[in-house]
Amino acid sequence: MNAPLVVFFFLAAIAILGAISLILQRHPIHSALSLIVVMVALAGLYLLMGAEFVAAVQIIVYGGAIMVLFIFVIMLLNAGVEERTNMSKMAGWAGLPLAIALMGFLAAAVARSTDRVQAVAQSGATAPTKVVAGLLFQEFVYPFELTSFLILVAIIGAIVLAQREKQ
Amino acid sequence: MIPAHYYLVLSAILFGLGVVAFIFRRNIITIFMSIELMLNAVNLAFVAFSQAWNRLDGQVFVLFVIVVAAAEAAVGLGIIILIQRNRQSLNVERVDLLKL
Amino acid sequence: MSDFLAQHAEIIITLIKVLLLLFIVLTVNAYLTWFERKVVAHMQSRWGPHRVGPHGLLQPLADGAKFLLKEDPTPSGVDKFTYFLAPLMALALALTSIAILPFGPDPIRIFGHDIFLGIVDLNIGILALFAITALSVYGVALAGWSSNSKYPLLGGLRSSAQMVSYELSLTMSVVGVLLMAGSFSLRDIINAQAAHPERGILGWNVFPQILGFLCFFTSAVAETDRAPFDLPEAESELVAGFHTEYASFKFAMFFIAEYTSMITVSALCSILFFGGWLSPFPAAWTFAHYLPSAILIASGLWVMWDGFRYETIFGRILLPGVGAVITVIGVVLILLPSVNEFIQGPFWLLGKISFFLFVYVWARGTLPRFRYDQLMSFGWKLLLPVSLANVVITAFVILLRGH
Amino acid sequence: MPILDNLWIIPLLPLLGSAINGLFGGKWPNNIVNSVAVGSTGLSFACALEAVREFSQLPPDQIPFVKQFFTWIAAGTFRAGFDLQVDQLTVVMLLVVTGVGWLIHIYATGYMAHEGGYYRFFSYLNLFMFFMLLLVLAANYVLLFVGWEGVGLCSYLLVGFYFLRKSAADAGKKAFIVNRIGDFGFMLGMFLLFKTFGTLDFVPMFAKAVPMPADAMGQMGTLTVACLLLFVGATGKSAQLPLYVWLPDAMEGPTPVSALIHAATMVTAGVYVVARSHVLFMRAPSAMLVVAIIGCATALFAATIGLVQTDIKKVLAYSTVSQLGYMFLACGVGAFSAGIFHLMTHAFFKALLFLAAGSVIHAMGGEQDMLKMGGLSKKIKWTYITMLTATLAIAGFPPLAGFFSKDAILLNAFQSENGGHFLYAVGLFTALLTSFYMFRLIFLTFFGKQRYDEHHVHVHESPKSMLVPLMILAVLSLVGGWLAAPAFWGAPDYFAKFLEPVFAQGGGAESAAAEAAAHALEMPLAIVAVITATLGLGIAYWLYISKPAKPAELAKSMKGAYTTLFHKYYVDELYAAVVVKPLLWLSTKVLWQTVDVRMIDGAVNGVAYGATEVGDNVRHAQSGNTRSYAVWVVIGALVVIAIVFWPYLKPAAVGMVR
Repeated sequence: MNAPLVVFFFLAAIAILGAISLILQRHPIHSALSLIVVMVALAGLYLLMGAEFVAAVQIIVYGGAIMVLFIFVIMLLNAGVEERTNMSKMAGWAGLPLAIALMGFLAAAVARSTDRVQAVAQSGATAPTKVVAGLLFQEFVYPFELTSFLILVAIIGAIVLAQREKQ
Repeated sequence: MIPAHYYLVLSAILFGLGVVAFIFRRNIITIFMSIELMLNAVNLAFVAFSQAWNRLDGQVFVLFVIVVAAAEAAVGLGIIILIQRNRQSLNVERVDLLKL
Repeated sequence: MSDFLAQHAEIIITLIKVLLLLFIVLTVNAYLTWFERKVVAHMQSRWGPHRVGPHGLLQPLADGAKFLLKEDPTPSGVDKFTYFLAPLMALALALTSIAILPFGPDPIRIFGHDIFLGIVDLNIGILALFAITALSVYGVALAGWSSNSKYPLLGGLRSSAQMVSYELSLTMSVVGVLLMAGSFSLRDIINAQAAHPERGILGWNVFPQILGFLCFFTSAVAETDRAPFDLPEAESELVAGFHTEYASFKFAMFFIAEYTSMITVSALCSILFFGGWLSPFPAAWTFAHYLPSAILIASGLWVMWDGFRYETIFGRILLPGVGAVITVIGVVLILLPSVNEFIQGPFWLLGKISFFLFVYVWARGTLPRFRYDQLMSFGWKLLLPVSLANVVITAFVILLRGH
Repeated sequence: MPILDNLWIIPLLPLLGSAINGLFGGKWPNNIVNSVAVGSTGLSFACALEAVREFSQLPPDQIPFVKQFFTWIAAGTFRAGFDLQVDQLTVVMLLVVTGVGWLIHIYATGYMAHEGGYYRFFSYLNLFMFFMLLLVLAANYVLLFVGWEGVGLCSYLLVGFYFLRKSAADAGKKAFIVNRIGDFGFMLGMFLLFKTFGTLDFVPMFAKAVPMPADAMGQMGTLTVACLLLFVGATGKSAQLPLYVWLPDAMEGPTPVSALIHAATMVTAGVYVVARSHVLFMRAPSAMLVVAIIGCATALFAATIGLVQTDIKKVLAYSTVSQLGYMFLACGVGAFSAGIFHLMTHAFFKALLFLAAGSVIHAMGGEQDMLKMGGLSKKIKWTYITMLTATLAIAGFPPLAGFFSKDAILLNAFQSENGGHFLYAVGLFTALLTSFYMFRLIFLTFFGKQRYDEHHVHVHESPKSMLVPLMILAVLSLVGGWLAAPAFWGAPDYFAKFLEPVFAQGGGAESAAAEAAAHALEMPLAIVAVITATLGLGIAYWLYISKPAKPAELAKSMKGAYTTLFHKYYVDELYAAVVVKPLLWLSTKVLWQTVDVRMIDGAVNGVAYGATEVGDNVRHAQSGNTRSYAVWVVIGALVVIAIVFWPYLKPAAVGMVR
C-alpha cells in the first residue's frame, strides 16, 4: 500500500461521496457544493496522474467559472428545495436498476477491456504544459479554433436567451 | 504506480452516479449538474487513458470537453432562467408540454 | 525521538514553516488594519487610532480581543452548514494562496536542511494561485446566500458576478508575463526578469508589460473586493454586503481573508511585474546591499527619538525599546555580510509588498466607489479587451524577436 | 488568327446580348434594347467575316479547322467536347446565318416597334442566333444536337410569342412536339453512330467511314439505318413529310421570326445535317433514295397546298416547305453543293418574301388574308418591287438566284441514276406550281381592285429600318445566284468549286464524266425551266388579272380537289385521329386515372396512413417527462455497450447466470 495508492483511494472516496451527496441533497446549492467537492477531488486525481495543467484548468474553469455560474443562477432564481413529484412511472420503477446496471456494465467493460492498457508501460512523469500546448496549438489547432467559435456562439446565445424581449 | 483501470472504474462509477442523479432529481439545475458530473467522469477516463498510453491527446481532449461544458453551461443556464421566468417552476416534471 | 525527527524532517520543517508563516501573516494582517486606519485618517486629516498604546499601536490587539469575546448570534432561518462553511472557506483559501508564494531566492541552511523561503514551490504556481482565487468566490457567494437575508443575498450576487467577470481580465493580463518567462513557476518568472543583472530595475516586466500591469492591478483590486470596487460591501446600499449577518469571529475570518488576499495580490504584483526579490539597482552596485541596514538603523533611531519625546510613560519605555531592537538588527546586518546577502531578497520583496499595500489603502482613501453597471462595463468592455490586446502584442513582439 | 483561335466568340456575342436583354431589358427603352440585340448580332457577323477571311488564308491541310476548347462530357471512351469546326460548308452556313440574321434583326426593330414584350422578343431572337451558330459551328454531333435542341426551343418560344392567343400557344406546342419526334430519331441515329464508330466527332468519324464499303441499294446496313434515323430528325426540323405539319402553324409567330427561323435558318438545319454527314449518306444509297423521294414528294405536296391558301404567310410557309423539299431532293441525288446553294439562295429570297409580306401586313395593319388586299403596288412601291424581285427569284427566272439553284438541282436530279427522270419531272411540275402560286400571291396582293375599305385600313409604307433590309436582300437574291452560274453562262461554278473539298471527301458528288454530260444538258434544261416558270406566270395572270371571277368557278367546279387542298389533305385531322386522340385517351383514362390516382397515389397515401397509425400508437411513449426520456437513453446506452463490449462482458454475464 504505497503512498500514491492511499491518496488515490482517499480522493476516490471523496469523489464518490460527493457524487452520492449530489444525489441525496435536496437543495440545489448543496448539490452544487458536493459537485464542487467532486471536481476538486478529480483535480487532485489529475495531479496524481501528473496532469498538472488539466488539474489547474479543472479547478479554474469548472470550479471557478462553471459552478460559480450555477450557484449564481441558483441564487438569482432563489431556487428552493425541490418538490417531490413522481409523474414519471418509467423513472420510478425502472430508473434505479437500469442505472445500476449501466454502472456495472461500464465498470465491467472498462475493467476487463483494460488488460491492453496494463500492457503499456506507464510513466508517472508529469506532463510538461509546454508539450500539451504544442499539441493543442499545432496538432489540434482546427478543433481549437472550432471550440473558440463554439464559445462565441454560446455567448451570443446566452445573451439572446437571457435578455427580456422588449414590449 | 496506480493501475489505469482503477481510474477507469472510478470514472465508470461516477458516470453511473451522474446517470442516477439525472434520473432521480427533478430540479433542472441539479439535472444540469449531473450532466457536468458525467462529463467529469469522462474527463477522468480520458486523462487516465492518456497517462496509460503516455500520450497527451487525452489531456488535450479533456480541455476541449471543458470548453464544451462551459459553452453548454452558459446556454443551458440561460434556458433555465427563461424556463423559470415563463413557468415559475424549475421542476422538469412541470415542464412537459412536449407530449401528445 | 531524534530518529523520528530524522525520518520525517521534511514534514516537520514544513509544519514549522506553516505555523511561522501563519503567525506572521496574521500579525501583519492585524497591523495592516492599524496601518490602513492611520493612513486613511491622515489623508482625511484626522489622527486615527491613538488611544490604545503609543500611536494606537496596540489597537489591533484590542480589536482581536473584541472579536474573540463578542457574542456570536446565528440568525434564524440561515442555512447552518453553509453559513458556517462560508467564512471558513474564505479564510482557508486566502491563507492557502499565501503558501504558494516564494519569499526569497536561495534556501537557508539550518540543522543541515536546505529550507527555502515559502511553503511549496509548484511549477504551476501561478495557475494554482488562480485556481485558489477562482474558488475564493464561494466564500462570498455562499455567505451571501446562506444568510437568508436580502442585503447579503444581493451582496453575494454582486460579488460573485464581479469576481467571475474580473477573473477573466486578471488571468489574461498575466499571460503576457507568462509568455515572456515561458513558465508558470513564480520563481522562474522572477529569474526571467533577472536575465540582465546589469540593467537592474529596467529589466523588470513592468516596463514591457505596463498594460498588463495596469489591467492586473485593477482587476486584482476588484477581485479582492477592495475600494473602489467594494460593491459587495457597499455600506451605503447594502449595509455591509455579504457579511451583514456575520458577527464576531466569523466576521473576523472574512476580515482576515480580505487582508490576506490583499497581501497575496501585492506579492503577486511585485513578483510578476516588479521583479519579486530583485533589487532595483544593477548588480554591480554592491554598496546598495547596505540599504536595508541603513533604513533599519535610521528608522530605529527615529523611533527611539520619537519615544523619548512621547507623552505617556508607557510609550517612553516601549518605543525606545523597539527602536533599539531595530537599530541593533541593522548593525548586526552590517557586521554579518553573509546574513546581509541573504536578507537582500526578502527585504526587497517585503518592501514592494508594503508599497502595494500602501497603494491599496491610498486608493481606498482617494477613489469613489463605482456604480454597479459601470463596474461591469469597465471590466468587460475596457479591461478584458485591453488585456487581450496586450497578449496579442506581446506574442507578436516575442515572435518578431525570434524568441 | 485572332478570331479563328477563339471561335467561341461568334456564338457567345448573341448569347450575351440575349442575357443582357433578358435580364435587364425589361426596364430599358426600346432603342437601347434593339441596339444591344442588333449590335451583338452585327458584331458576331463581323467576327464571322473576319473568321472567313482568316479561314481563306489557311493552308488546305489545315482544313477542316477544328478547335477544341474544353471537354464537356467525358464518360468512359465517350468524349464530347466543346469543339468548334470551320470548313467551307460551315463558312457558307455561318455567313448565311449571321448575315441574314443580322438583317432580320434590323428589320425586326422596325416591325416590332409597337409590340409588347419588345425585350423578350429580342432576347429570344439573340438566343436563337446563339444556338443556330452553335449548330453550324459544332465539330461533333452532340454539340450540334445542343444547337439543334436550342433552336427548337427558341422556335417554340418565338412561335408562342403572343402566348395570350391560344392558337399561338398551341402552334408553339405543336412545333415543339413534332420536332421531338424528329429529335428522337436523331438521337437514336447518334447512338447508333457512336456504337459504330466509337466517336461522334465529325473528322475522325468520317475518316473512319470513308474506307467502309457502301451498303448495296435496298440493303439495310448500319449506315443506312443511321442515315435514315438522322433523316427522321431532319424531316422533323426541316418540315418534310410526314412531319411538316408544324411549319404552317408556326406562322402564328411574328413575321421576322417566320423569316429568320422558319425560312432562312432553322428549317434548313435538316439539310445542313444531311449535307454535313454526306459521307455517311454516300455510303447508304437506299437512304439517299429515300431522302430524294421524300424531298420530291414534299415539294410537290406542299406546292399543291400552297395553290389555294389565302393567308399570305401560309402560302409562303408552304412554299418554304416545298423549297426545302427541293433541297432534300438535291441532297438525295447526291448534289449536296446544289442543295446547299439552294439553301443559301432560298435563305435570301424567302427571307425577303417573308419580310416583304411582313411589310405588307404592317401596311395593312395586321391583315393577312390576300382576298382582303389588292392594288397595293402603287401604295407601297418599295415593298412591291422587292417582293416582286423575290418572286421572280423563287419562280426561277434568270438571272435571279432561284434560277441557278433550282436549275442545278433539277439538272442533278435528271442525271441521277435511280429514277432520275421521274424525280426531274415531279421537280419541274413543282417548279410550275411554285411560279403559279407565287404570282397568284403577287397578283392578289398588289394588283386588281382593292378589296379593303380605306376608312378602316390606311395603307402606309414601312419605315426605313424595314425597307433597307428588304433592299439588301433583294440585291442578294438578284445577284446571289451568279456564284454558281452554269458553264454556258460563261462563269465557272464558283460555289461548287468552293465546296468541292468538303463533298469530294464523300466520294465525288459530280464525277468528271457526269461533268461533261452536265454541261451538255445544262442549256436545254435551263430553257425548259424558264418556259415552265413563264407558264406558271401566265396561268396566274390569266386566272387572277384577266378573269378574276375564274378562280371561284374553278373552285366550285372541282369542289372535291379544292376542299381537299384547302384543308391541306386533312393531314392534321388524320394525325389528330390516329395519334392525338389515342394518346389523350391513354394518358387520361389509363395513366392518370388508373396508374397515377389508383396505384401511385394509393401507395403514397397508404404509406402516409400507416405512418399516422403507427405514430398514433407510439406517441404515448413521448410523455414529455425528461426523466422518462433519460431512462430511455440509459436503455439505449446499455444496449450499445452490451453490443460493443460483448467479448469482454461475456465471462461476467456467464458468471452471473451460473
